[in-house]
Amino acid sequence: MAKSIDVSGLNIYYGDFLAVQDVNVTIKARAVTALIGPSGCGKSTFLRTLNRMHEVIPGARVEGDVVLGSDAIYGPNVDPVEVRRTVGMVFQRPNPFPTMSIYENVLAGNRLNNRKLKKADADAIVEKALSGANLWSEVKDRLNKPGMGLSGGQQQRLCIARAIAVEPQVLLMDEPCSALDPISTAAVEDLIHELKTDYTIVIVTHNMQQAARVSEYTGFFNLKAAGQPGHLVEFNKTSKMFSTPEQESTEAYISGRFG
Amino acid sequence: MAKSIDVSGLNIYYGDFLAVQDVNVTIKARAVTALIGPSGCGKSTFLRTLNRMHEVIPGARVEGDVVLGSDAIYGPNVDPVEVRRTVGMVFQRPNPFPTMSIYENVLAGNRLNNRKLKKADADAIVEKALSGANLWSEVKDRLNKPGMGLSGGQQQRLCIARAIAVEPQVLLMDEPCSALDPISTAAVEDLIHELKTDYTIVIVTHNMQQAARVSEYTGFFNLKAAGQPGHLVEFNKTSKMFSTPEQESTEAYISGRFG
Amino acid sequence: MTTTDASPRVGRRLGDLLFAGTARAAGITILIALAGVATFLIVEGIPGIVTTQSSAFAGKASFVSYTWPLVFGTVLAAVIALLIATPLAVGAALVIGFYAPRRLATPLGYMIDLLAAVPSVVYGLWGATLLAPKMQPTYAWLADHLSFIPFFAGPASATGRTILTAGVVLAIMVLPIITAICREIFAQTPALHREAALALGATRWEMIKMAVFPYARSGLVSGVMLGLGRALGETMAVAMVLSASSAVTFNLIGSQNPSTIAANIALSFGERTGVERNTLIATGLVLFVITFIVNFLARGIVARGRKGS
Amino acid sequence: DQNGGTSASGLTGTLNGGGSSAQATAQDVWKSGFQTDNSGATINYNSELGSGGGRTGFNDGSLDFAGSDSYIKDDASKGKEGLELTAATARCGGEAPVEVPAYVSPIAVIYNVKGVDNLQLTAGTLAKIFNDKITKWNDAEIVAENPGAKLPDAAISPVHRSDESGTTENFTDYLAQAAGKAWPHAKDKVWPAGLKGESAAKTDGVVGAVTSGENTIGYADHSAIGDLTAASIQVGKAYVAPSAEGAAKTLAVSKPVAGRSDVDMAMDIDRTTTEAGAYPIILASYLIACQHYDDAATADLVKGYLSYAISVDGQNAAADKAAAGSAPLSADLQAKAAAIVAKIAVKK
Amino acid sequence: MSSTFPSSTLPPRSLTANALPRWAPLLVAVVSAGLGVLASVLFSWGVAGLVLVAGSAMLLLLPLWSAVVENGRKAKDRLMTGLVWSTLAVALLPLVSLLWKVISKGAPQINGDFLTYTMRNVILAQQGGIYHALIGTLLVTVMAGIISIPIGIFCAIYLIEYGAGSRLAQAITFLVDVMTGIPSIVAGLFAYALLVALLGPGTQMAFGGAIALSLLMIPVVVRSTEEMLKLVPNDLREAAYALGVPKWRTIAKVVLPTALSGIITGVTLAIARVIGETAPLVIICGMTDGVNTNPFSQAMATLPVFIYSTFQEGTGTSVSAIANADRAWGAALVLIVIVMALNLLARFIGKIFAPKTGR
Ligand SMILES: Nc1ncnc2c1ncn2[C@@H]1O[C@H](COP(=O)(O)OP(=O)(O)OP(=O)(O)O)[C@@H](O)[C@H]1O
Ligand SMILES: Nc1ncnc2c1ncn2[C@@H]1O[C@H](COP(=O)(O)OP(=O)(O)OP(=O)(O)O)[C@@H](O)[C@H]1O
Ligand SMILES: [Mg+2]
Ligand SMILES: [Mg+2]
Ligand SMILES: O=P([O-])([O-])[O-]
Repeated sequence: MAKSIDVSGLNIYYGDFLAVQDVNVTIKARAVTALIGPSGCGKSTFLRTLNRMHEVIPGARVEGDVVLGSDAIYGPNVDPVEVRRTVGMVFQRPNPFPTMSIYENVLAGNRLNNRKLKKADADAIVEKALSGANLWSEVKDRLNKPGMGLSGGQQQRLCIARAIAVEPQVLLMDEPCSALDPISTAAVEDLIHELKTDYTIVIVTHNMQQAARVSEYTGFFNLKAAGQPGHLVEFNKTSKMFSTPEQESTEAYISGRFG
Repeated sequence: MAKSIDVSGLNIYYGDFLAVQDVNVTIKARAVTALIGPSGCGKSTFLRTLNRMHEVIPGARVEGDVVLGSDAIYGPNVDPVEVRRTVGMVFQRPNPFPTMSIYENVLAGNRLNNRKLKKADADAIVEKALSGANLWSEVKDRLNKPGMGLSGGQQQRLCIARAIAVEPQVLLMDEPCSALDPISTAAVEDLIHELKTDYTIVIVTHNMQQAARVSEYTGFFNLKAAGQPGHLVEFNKTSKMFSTPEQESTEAYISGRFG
Repeated sequence: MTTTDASPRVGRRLGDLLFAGTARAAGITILIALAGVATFLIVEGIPGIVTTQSSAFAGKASFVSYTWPLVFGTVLAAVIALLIATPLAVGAALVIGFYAPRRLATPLGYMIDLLAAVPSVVYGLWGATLLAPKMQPTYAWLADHLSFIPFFAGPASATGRTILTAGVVLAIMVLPIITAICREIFAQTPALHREAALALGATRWEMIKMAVFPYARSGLVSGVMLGLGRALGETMAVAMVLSASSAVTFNLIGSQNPSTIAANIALSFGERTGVERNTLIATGLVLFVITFIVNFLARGIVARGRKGS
Repeated sequence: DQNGGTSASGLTGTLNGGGSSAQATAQDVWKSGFQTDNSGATINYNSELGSGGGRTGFNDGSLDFAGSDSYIKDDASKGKEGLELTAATARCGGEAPVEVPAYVSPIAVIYNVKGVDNLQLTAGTLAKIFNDKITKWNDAEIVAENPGAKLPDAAISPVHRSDESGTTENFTDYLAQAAGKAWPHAKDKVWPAGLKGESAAKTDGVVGAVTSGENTIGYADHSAIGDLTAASIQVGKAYVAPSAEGAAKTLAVSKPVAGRSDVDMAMDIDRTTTEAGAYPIILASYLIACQHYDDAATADLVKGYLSYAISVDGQNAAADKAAAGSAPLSADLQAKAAAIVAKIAVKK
Repeated sequence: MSSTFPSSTLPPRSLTANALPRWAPLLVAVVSAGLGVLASVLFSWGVAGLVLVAGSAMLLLLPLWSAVVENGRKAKDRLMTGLVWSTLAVALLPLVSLLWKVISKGAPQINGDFLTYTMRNVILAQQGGIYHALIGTLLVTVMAGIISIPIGIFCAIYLIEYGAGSRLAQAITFLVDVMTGIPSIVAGLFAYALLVALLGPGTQMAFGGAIALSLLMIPVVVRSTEEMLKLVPNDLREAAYALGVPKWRTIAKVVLPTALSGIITGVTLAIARVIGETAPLVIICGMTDGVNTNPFSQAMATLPVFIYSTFQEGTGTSVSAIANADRAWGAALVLIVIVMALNLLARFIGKIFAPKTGR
């Protein structure tokens, strides 16, 4: 069910400010693609255009095409609500709904479409999603406790469970481990490894070692100069990117000369 | 005029929360010492105890001794205001005073203390400090423009000029390049190289390559576990630290397995 | 180190002491001012409560029987105002926070703020000369058709200057306050959770239900309470709009309407002298206590909300 | 000195008075006339106080003179505060206060009923309307008194004063004296509690409410009713519309109150007169002052101002239809009042 | 893990299915307007009927259509969107009506004489003016400002810079909040009670009015100054401390200048808030016809009280009542213009003089 994403000629604006310029890239299905680059170069911005979350920000808009499988997600008559159900997203800081239990958090997306979910179906979804997020065994005895009561790493996996419970085809992750300790980070990285058999995964990270560890493909974003828009400098197999990058600035970034 | 700093048995608190525990270290005069470690381990907190900026935060306090040259800076009858004039500080984000021109920003340390300076003396101080911060040639034609009008890297060097205009003996820098682009970063790193002939410099950085490039000594801070206080894991010559660290967690950190 | 140089330090300390002392004194002035308000109202109010001069209670037997209809009217008018204003304010804040495009949101917010900038005499003028006559036919219709509801028992006022009209004017006056607080609270709802809801495929309204209202609840309550505080104390608009008697009735559209404490003070202050004025001050004290409690509760809720989040 | 003006001739200083709101327009006229002649003088007349407030203000010394719609008297039934005449005497250093009628005006019964422009009422009917006993305009009793009028089948909305008022006091006095059992309430400056009608603040409030409402009826000083029509009231066998002449006739047949000092012209109005052309619902409003003041400037100002108000000029200015529309004092009343006011002087 | 979810739980998905066309809202708007016109013509319900019918048609038709073509969730979303926008429209209606009324009734009154004459010796419909009230309002407001602004600003400095976290500061913060809720009439009564206690009954003086207004103004100044001081980045304070600058100089020379434009904005808004206050001034300043420039004795006319008293004398149909009503509207327009101008000025100050902190 995973789908590939084709991005062509994408310009991303905040109001009149061009934040990211002319991105052309194909993101493979059932693989992990990592996006790296210095702060402010537009990684998050780009990621959010892949499920039309960008336009949630007042004044934000895009030019260009993003094709998911065979559907242009910015096409006419496309409902952004549908796009977001199809392309799940996990954020930098874990954000379970504080008023809901673990159980309700996992079901939050499903409840939107189907108020009267049968109890048995609901249970099945919750178990499936939490198992998929490697969390089931840790929380199965306290499903009715608030989601906020979990540790940071558990919360983040809960958010991943919530995202996969609606069966998306793509999973976007924006620095999902940057707020986590080493052990939680390892747990989430393991999970990403497992998930890629079913999902197309795009992950933004500021940790190059992490990119090297989890991804097959890596895209490097950078600013041409301060005040200029960000752009995709290089997109390559991860192994190639971290050994023999094509661009000089990629090399400079990877070797830690800035950022 | 640079002095060394002797820290012994230093515990640092925010209210009842022990943030950093039992630091013992000697920081050499006329050398660059880098402090590294994962986020939240107390690097900034420690740095700010070296010029008594820590106690500016309500409830914050320290136990233990910090000796600057031969003066215990936490001794009775020591005026923190005087300590801060002796130990200058540069912050993560450039923070020129928005209501002042470049010229006034450099003189802020003198003017705000109500020193009446002759115009010629003032001019001399400004030129000396800006030259010292490698900024003179770039701004000498617009000294009366607002300091906020400069680029990020220029602003950061302006802040350094402001700090050295009061002729301190030690210069503390908390991630001075993390908000800067590669070119500005290079300019500031060059400046640090030059300044160390006159000043004792302590720099916090999250960029290990930077630590390796600019410092002679490196201290590695870490948390024993989440919720535990930070502590100084290892302090060593930089060359040794990055090649054959003594502690296993230092190695793990330097090789990017967490943080 | 130059810490041995003592004299400049003393100078600095003096500057700091003076400055800090002035600032603290200014803060304490506020404590004193509020204590002063309470003290003077009590000192000048008590003679008006214990007096035996019957004219002080305008023909009523005691201070309680004089004040009770006023308290009733005050609360009734404020409650009507809140019932009208709250949904409107929440809606307006939602538009400004989540619905209107950015270019429009700012001027819309400004327009709502302008409602708060209109002086209350002008509301009074408008309410008495435009709104009340315009409402009168509606009241007549209500009295004809819905008189089985006690609120519309009728007979309808001939002038439209009823407690319901006063409530409507008050609603307009408290609306910007509640809107402003709602806007602030909505803006504080974590973007993280709003985006989480949207990323799950929620529509805008579902997002608001999932990620805005649960956070905003306590803030909304306190915003409404602050509006209540304002509505309880509003004076001139009510004084000018309401045609008051000392009736205690739930008939909102009739010609017999309870007055409010504030309006009663403004209207009868001039014609009262001596101990009669002390009685008015005592009713003012009652109003002060009521609004103090309401604001106290509201701020308490806000403070608790802040600690909780 | 508030207005900074100094006059080449005439009086200077500020005089504070207040009281009856019925006198407000007349006071404006007198103030204007007096201040024009004495550009250094400022007269403040606070009509917000109402008659009662004016008397109390005068008694406690915060006002130099007062306007009142009823004469000062001691009413022992109200306890210490009812002893107003005693208090006024004390305020004037033990001398009886000066009390002269200055403003006499009919109180009009105003109504706003489409198609009805010549309403005629007896005291009894009027009382029943305001006492909620007659609630429809086409009530048999009203129809009987207004043969041929197109009275609608609509509810009557009576409007009364919400504040304490001399107008109310005189109106209820009339109803109590002339309507017999139909008006079971006593004369009072506060409208009886429990009656259904609508309330409005001050004279203008009542006029405004009657004007803007429909099928309304109210009472107000004749000078303030504007375009509204006033009902004619039965006196003897005839129906009499309010007019200055009618008011003057009623005053002429009224008796001075017995046992008053010779500077006090208090009168009991005869509400039940059958004198042809007399209009009995009137208000006689007094100016109250002391015979002597501590301060020469104040004494001169009070004397000067009151003299002007009482003077033929002052009375005629107030009586102008465009102004207060009051009834000028008859020649002998005017002469008597002027003589009293002329005696005001500084305390020796 | 791809196929084990219960298949019934999620509807089949397609990104493009079943959307209302983009022009749907427009079409519904036109149809609703048509319905409104029809209804108002057929049943002669007038403009109000038109708006009501068209509005509710618009509110209901689009969701209904959406429910048929799209789905229930979207229909609900559209319904709520409609409802929420209509609350805003209803909320703004009174403002429009009020401004229109004040301008249409007030504008004809405004002329040079109206602004430069007083009401001294003015009777009936003669040309009078509000000069005395303008002067009074100016004096009372200036005095209130002189009392409140220093107290308010220093109090905010205490709360943000010195007291932060202390019991006293918490108590003051709380009381300032409570003080924002003091009814203006209570503030008036307080000032009156104060004057009575000090100077005896019946005292009227403008200074008392200024005290009452200060009570209302101080919390506004404190709150807005507090907000502005909070906005000054801690970076700047620390930068100054790190240069060895004592705290009070840091506040005086770095913090306050940085926050200055915001503070001025807040103060201007506070002035706008109290300049239209009526109730306390009715009690304490009273009313007079002429100019009184002595704030410590006798009544002083102010604009809001002038509006109130002319309104009270202006409800009848006599010549002078009509003239008074006109004066009330004219004065109301002047007052609104002053208040709005102050608000605009505040915004202007905030925009123009803000230090350029953007990077
Ligand atoms: N809501 C917004 N409005 C306007 N500009 C924005 C907004 N969010 C981001 N930007 C700008 O867009 C550019 C790209 O920002 P973005 O957050 O995508 O960077 P990033 O690569 O994700 O950085 P980081 O590593 O710090 O998360 C930056 O210049 C930023 O200032
Ligand atoms: N003002 C404060 N009050 C209370 N606790 C604080 C405060 N500032 C920092 N801390 C705590 O002290 C600890 C050390 O923080 P510190 O900022 O020194 O870390 P750091 O190593 O500088 O991290 P980073 O790399 O993110 O800057 C953390 O647990 C932090 O939460
Ligand atoms: Mg980002
Ligand atoms: Mg830090
Ligand atoms: O003149 P009065 O206000 O007392 O009717």
